[in-house]
Amino acid sequence: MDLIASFAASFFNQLQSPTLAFLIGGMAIAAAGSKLSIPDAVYRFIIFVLLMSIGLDGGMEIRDADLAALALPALFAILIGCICVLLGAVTLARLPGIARDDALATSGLFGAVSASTLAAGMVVLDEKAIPFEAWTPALYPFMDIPALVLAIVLATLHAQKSKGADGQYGVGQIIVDSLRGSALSALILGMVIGLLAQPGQVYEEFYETLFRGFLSILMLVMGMEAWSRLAALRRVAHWYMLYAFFAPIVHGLIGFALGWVAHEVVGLSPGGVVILAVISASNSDISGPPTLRAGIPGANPSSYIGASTSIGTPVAIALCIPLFTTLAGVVFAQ
Amino acid sequence: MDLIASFAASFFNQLQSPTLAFLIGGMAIAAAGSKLSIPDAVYRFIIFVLLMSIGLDGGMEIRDADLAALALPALFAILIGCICVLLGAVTLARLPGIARDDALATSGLFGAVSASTLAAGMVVLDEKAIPFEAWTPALYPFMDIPALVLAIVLATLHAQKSKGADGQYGVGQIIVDSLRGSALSALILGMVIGLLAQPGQVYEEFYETLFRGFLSILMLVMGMEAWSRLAALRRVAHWYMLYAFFAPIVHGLIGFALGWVAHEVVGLSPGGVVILAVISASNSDISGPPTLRAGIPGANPSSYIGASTSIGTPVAIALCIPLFTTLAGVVFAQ
Amino acid sequence: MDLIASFAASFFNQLQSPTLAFLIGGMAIAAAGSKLSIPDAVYRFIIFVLLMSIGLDGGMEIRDADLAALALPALFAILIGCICVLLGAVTLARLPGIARDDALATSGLFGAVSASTLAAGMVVLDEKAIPFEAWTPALYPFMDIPALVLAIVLATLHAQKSKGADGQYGVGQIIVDSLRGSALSALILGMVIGLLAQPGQVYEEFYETLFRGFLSILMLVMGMEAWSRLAALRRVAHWYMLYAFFAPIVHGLIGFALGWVAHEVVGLSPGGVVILAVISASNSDISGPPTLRAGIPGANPSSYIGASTSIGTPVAIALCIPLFTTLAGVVFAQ
Amino acid sequence: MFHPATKVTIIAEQLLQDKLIDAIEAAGAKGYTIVDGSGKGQHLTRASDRAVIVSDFSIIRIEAIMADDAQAHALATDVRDRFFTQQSGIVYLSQIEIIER
Amino acid sequence: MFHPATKVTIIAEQLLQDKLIDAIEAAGAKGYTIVDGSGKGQHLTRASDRAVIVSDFSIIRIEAIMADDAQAHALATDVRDRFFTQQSGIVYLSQIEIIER
Amino acid sequence: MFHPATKVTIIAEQLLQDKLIDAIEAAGAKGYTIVDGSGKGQHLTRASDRAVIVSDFSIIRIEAIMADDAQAHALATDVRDRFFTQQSGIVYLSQIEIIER
Ligand SMILES: Nc1ncnc2c1ncn2[C@@H]1O[C@H](COP(=O)(O)O)[C@@H](O)[C@H]1O
Ligand SMILES: Nc1ncnc2c1ncn2[C@@H]1O[C@H](COP(=O)(O)O)[C@@H](O)[C@H]1O
Ligand SMILES: Nc1ncnc2c1ncn2[C@@H]1O[C@H](COP(=O)(O)O)[C@@H](O)[C@H]1O
Ligand code: NA
Ligand code: NA
Ligand code: NA
Repeated sequence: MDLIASFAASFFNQLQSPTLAFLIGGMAIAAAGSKLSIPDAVYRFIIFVLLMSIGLDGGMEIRDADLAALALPALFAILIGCICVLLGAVTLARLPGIARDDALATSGLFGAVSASTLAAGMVVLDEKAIPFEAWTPALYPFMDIPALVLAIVLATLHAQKSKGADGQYGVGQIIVDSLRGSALSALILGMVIGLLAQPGQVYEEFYETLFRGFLSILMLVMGMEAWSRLAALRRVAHWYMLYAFFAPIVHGLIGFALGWVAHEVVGLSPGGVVILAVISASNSDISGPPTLRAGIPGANPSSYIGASTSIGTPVAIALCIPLFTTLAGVVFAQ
Repeated sequence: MDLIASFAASFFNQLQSPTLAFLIGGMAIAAAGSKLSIPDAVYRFIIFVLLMSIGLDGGMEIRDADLAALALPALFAILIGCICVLLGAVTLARLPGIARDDALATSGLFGAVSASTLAAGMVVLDEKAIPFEAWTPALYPFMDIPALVLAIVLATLHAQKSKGADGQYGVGQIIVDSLRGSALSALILGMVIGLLAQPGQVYEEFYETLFRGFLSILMLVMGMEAWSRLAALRRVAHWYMLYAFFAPIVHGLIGFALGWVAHEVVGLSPGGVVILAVISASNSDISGPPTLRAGIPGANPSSYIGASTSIGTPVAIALCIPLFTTLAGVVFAQ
Repeated sequence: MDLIASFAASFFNQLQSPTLAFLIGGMAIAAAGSKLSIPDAVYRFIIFVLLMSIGLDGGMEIRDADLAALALPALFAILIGCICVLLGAVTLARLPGIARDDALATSGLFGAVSASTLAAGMVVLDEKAIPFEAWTPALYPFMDIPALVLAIVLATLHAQKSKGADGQYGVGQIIVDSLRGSALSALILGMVIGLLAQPGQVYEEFYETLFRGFLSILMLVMGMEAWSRLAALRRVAHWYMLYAFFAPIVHGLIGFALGWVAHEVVGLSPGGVVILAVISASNSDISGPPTLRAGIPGANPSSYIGASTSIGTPVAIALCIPLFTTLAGVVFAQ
Repeated sequence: MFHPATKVTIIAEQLLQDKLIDAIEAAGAKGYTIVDGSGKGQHLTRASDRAVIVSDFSIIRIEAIMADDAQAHALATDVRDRFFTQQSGIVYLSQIEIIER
Repeated sequence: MFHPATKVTIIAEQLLQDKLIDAIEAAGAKGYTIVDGSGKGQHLTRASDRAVIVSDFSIIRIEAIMADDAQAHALATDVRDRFFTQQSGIVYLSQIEIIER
Repeated sequence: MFHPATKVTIIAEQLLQDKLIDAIEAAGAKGYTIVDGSGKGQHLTRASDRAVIVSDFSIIRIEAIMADDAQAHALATDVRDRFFTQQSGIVYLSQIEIIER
């Protein structure tokens, strides 16, 4: 009861958060048929700056982070990525009128991670002055890659015909491709530079300064895309909508639970737990799709991209972030 | 005499204003045949940031603005928009060798509003530390839309053949299209977010920080475009040049006069009066043309776009802004 | 010995410099086959902002710089530009299996100046808190243009067939074309605005704020390009690699020597000497190639662009900047 | 395996894009490809990727491959009649050979 | 001086670009030209220059002019067989006249 | 209503753009359409929209539709002779059917 009240409060409070306001604003103007659009070049630059910024910060922090504390959450991240995909494989894939390939691709996407949701989560925690380990974003690849790998492997095992013209699309190849994707390379490059060089000044002067602003614009883009893809989604089975709505919440709760364990065992901070939950709730919007496209050519992109951008991402950002911030407040209050 | 001296002084002083320097610089390098160019994607992003910034600021202010004070200026804005178009219809349209459609489209453009001129005016007032109500940019649509609507309606009434293949282009449609234009949607979205969410931090950290710099680059683009369109303009009747030179001044004076009334009646600040005058003097460069193109397909864009970008905008920025700032100094000194 | 130790120290220290870290990072991810890429529009915007920023700063400084002190370095810059080209003409061009046109184009490129290397040098000096005259970047055109002109003239004299379809490509034309190039126009426009207007505020608020960040991204691009062009370079004579490696060092030493003279005669600051040396060591990456392409159509771009972007620029930034900063420390310590 | 087909290429201003796509789909084309561009004709000259204040006037080039030559001609005529009598744009047809999937 | 030649035009998703280029060079084409675009077909609809979350699915249009008509047909068949049975994309041929350099 | 016409397509480096346009207009074309691209030929390989240090070498594709086939051939020959003997670029012709406005 109390939780519900406090959740309601926190949620309403969220609506005041600019981060979310821009997301909703994007949907609104897209729904209104506005011709406003953010140039693709700018969008790609924004993604780069956000991930480079997260990477630099994380890299500088990892220097004096105790790696033991990092190990368990990383292990959990891998676990979560796989569990989410398996969950999809035994639920969505079993539903009537759902092609197995499509279901596996969708599960892979929802098991993987979204950079934009991660960034949004970090800013919201900042807004609420909830501290978290700056290395938590480093968990991204540990969850993202296993999810994509598992989904593709399942699809390939199941159907021989799924083997693209490019013959076997091996596990190694999948991992390499994910790491080569623009999102992960920017994140990792940032971490390495943060770890080895002294980018402190350029980070504060430039990357940190632009972070919130760029995120606000990214949220706008996400909102516009979400709406404009709904049309495509309507054409596919309604099960996708249901899955896209509930998967982030369930995945997030799993993440939160394991995060809580990490809190008890290695003292992961409450903020860190929220980040882990948010990462789990998020679904890949940049790196995932092309990897899945190449790995499961038989799957129809309209289904998994539509489900993810139109419903999954908005739910992860607008619903899950406030949900888990509130949960943390309740759980870690004692 | 004194006024002239002080105007001369203020004008020379303006030449020192970076805002103007970039505009002239843009013309200069275009005239020199420089290959320098601002990528279109960047230009569109700059426009977005400027209008979002103006909108956010305005929205946050409107919260505690007294709406009564807003009503009269808004009414005046509508009036001015219509008067300007009618003025054009009885002057430019009557001139020898001027196609009525072209004349109406041009009047519509000069009755409408330019976001860049508005932004330039705001920065110049800042430079001179002249305060103004942050909601004044909200007057933009109140002047812009009526002007475009009236121009198109006049053209449609006058000539049946003007009815585009798309049949009747109704008033409602025109209004909707204007609001859907990238410029107005960004402005309005910004206002709504500013009104409902708390974007204060992201506004100060990001939008406000970039404002002047982006404006300087926008001025550069305006200057380059102004020069590069002169060629096209030369091919059309010289009357356009005359109109494009005097219209902004006349429209601005009308705006200033009604602004003065608003000052007396509802206490619009001197800075607010200047903004109203600058808006009136400005001519639409982003939202207007496409709307007119669709609404008056018979009109030749070279004439109205040339007149506006090559002469109208430079005059509005380089001549009218200093003129009305000085005027305000003189008029509101007493 | 001591020098070597201190150089080694300074060089290792450099590796800590974010500027360099981003350059190497760029090479690394390109080598790793990352799909990360900076949109071209953003890249062009970054170049613009960097050069405009350098120009504005320089222009504001020149106001109260004593022009006599400027004259000698400018003269030296012209000298260096020509010497470098002649050096190339008597070395590279004489080597077996090297087409004279290719050799001259390459010499021209290495005699000319790189905006990115210049910017990197300025930031590194800032990082090390070594002051330098803000007008030193004004030496850029004085070295850049003569080098390009001389290279093209030599090529044209030598081979009648080199005369492009566009007939004689006169010296005047070459100079005009260089000045019209996007890099030089931005620099010069910035200087003029800095000299005549008062862009102080927009400079500090915007251009200076973005400088380091944009440079870091530019370094990334340079690194990625360097690697991706290596392939093309491998196909041309290996002499180019040797030349591309040693030319920057030799050119830089010439620049340093003449800079030292300027220090003795007109009191050019040690920082200014380093800038002169860095400019000399740099090789043109933006303005030069198109001019050379038009001026020496017979030359094969793969050779000169490859040599410059893949080896010349990295050597100039990663090797020469620390080298000359250290040298300055040693030489001007006494 | 290879079939003759007709390619309809429409070059017009961006602000007509949606209407042209409707026309193409109405005419029974199974798909279309759009590329952005710039150009010059009887009317305006358009800049390409340098900042243009009025991007809606920039040029798009749409090509639609149609199996039925008559339908293709009908599409061309329809587009011409409805748009290019008044507004900027051209349409032309070319004979190609398509390979069935 | 003018020779007949065959132009192979391939429209596909960006993520196939490298593989398609290999196929083109393997088929013996001396060169190719790529333009970015957007479009619609049996599968996805793609946005063009407005921000698209998944740019790898955006469309590219590759044209390769080949002197040998048989090679051109072979290329088209090869590309169709290896890619477009499963993935998005089309390929078509047109007869052109090229001027030797 | 439909007339045969010849389309001249020129693919070259951006830095030739102005000269090529002059040649096209001199040859009597009523208009032209340009799209940016990338490509590979005997000379350089060009990247497309990723940052390229030297954008002047990037590729443009110009097409000009001409009513008079002889003029079109003349244009192709002229362009070839004046530019493509030395510099990067190709030009080809195709027969199309244009609808009069
Ligand atoms: N003869 C032509 N060849 C190629 N493209 C043309 C031609 N005429 C017109 N266009 C294209 O069609 C657009 C509109 O032409 P117009 O309606 O004549 O202004 C121009 O901007 C060009 O891109
Ligand atoms: N009939 C067509 N005409 C022109 N382009 C087409 C056509 N069909 C498909 N395309 C292009 O090929 C891409 C992939 O088509 P599809 O594999 O059918 O989804 C589409 O996005 C279009 O760009
Ligand atoms: N066979 C070809 N097919 C299509 N485009 C070509 C061909 N050869 C050359 N090109 C284009 O023409 C440009 C210049 O070619 P080149 O002069 O051979 O380097 C290349 O970058 C390609 O874009
Ligand atoms: Na997930
Ligand atoms: Na107006
Ligand atoms: Na040099």
